[in-house]
Amino acid sequence: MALAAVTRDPLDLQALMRDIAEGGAGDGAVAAFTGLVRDHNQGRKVRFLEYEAYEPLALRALGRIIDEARETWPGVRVGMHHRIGRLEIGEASIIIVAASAHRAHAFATCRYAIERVKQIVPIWKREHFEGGEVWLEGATADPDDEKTKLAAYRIACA
Amino acid sequence: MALAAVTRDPLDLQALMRDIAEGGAGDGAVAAFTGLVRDHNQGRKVRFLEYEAYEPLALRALGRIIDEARETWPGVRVGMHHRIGRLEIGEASIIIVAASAHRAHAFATCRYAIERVKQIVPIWKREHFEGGEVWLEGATADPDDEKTKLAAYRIACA
Amino acid sequence: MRVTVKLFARLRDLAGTGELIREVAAPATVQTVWNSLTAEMPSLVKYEGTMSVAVNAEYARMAAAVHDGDEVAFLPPVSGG
Amino acid sequence: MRVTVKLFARLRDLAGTGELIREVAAPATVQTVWNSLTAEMPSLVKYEGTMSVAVNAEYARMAAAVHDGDEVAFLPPVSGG
Repeated sequence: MALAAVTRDPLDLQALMRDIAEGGAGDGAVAAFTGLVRDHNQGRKVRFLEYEAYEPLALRALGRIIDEARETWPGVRVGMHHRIGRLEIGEASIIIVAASAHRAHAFATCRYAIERVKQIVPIWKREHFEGGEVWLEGATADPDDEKTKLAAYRIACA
Repeated sequence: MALAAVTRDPLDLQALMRDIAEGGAGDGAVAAFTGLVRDHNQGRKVRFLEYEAYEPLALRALGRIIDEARETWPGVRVGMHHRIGRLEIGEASIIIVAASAHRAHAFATCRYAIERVKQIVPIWKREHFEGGEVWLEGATADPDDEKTKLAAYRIACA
Repeated sequence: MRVTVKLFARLRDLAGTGELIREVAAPATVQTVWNSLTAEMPSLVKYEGTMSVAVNAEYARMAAAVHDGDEVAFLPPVSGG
Repeated sequence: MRVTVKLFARLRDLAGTGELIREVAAPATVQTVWNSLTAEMPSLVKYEGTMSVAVNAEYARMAAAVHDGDEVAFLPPVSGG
């Protein structure tokens, strides 16, 4: 199972955790994050979401985030899978798993990774709500912007 | 499935996550923590661990931590299961799941909960290592000690 | 009056049992029970500074009153998680 | 020379297509390609300040050189996770 993935299939947290944990019997701490499709957003009743990706670059961006985390928290093992296509309410859009000998590092990696995803991974959400639909737009992606990277780091380590 | 549990059976993160996520379609963020038995500790090669609990009080202490988290992060939903008995290397000793509309709250709850477990839940680890065995002793449990509670809070929210 | 004493982890090992019945005179506190225990098992004494206690599976203080039939637990520093 | 232009999300909607082929004169940069695009589709212009760009599926700058056969992507602000 690839550490970084962009897929139309339902995400499998258990499988990713097993992969990350395997062969890491020195790692006592596994932190995980799952993003679920919410039934409302900004006062709108959400019907479903559609995720679109620039797949090859999204995959690279996920890999980049994994590399950044490993540099920051040596020895951490981390995997992240993002789903695209149509997602129903309650389905997982992203799963992140981080394992480390130190629970502080496992948590920080997970927290850092989800912030970075929202900063630099070329994936877009189209929200289908009751009465219309809209592309959501968050951050201007710039992986070399040290300021946003530091912001993610501060959130993770604060 | 109970939110708080002390059990001799293998822990089931997927089932706990499903339970916590169910009926919470407004919650987009699910953070989870899993503690795994490590193959070494303090330079010793660990063979396996044995966990012992004062079960009725351990269950209450887990429930107390859940209450504390809910007071601190309103709306958060959290479950925590601790396994006892003999655990092999790589097996999960504890699983914690926290769901919230805010990922910061989901992470903070999870982080707070594991710190509090190590502070106030009457469970003990006996380490069977190559060459002997030893009871590990950490914190003097005192749920009313506001200083240790604040320490857990600071770690969670820093 | 009779109380049930529960001992865990290293305290259990030192006492050689996890559960025993003690007769103590009323009125009694957790401290009374502990003193009666350590009088017989002096190896337990050194835990007084770091242990926690519970009465009927609720955390309590050494000064807490103990009644006939109560369960009094002595808990070494915890190491769960 | 010919480059493949990829557009995503709202940019794709505005252009009515997610992929198109442009002829641009060499030497060209991402900016050259963008200018040729917005000349025909002025509704895209307002994205110049907030979009990101990529050449051959690597993030790049507007000043990056573009060669024959390259894939140039224009990306509105991202909203994954």
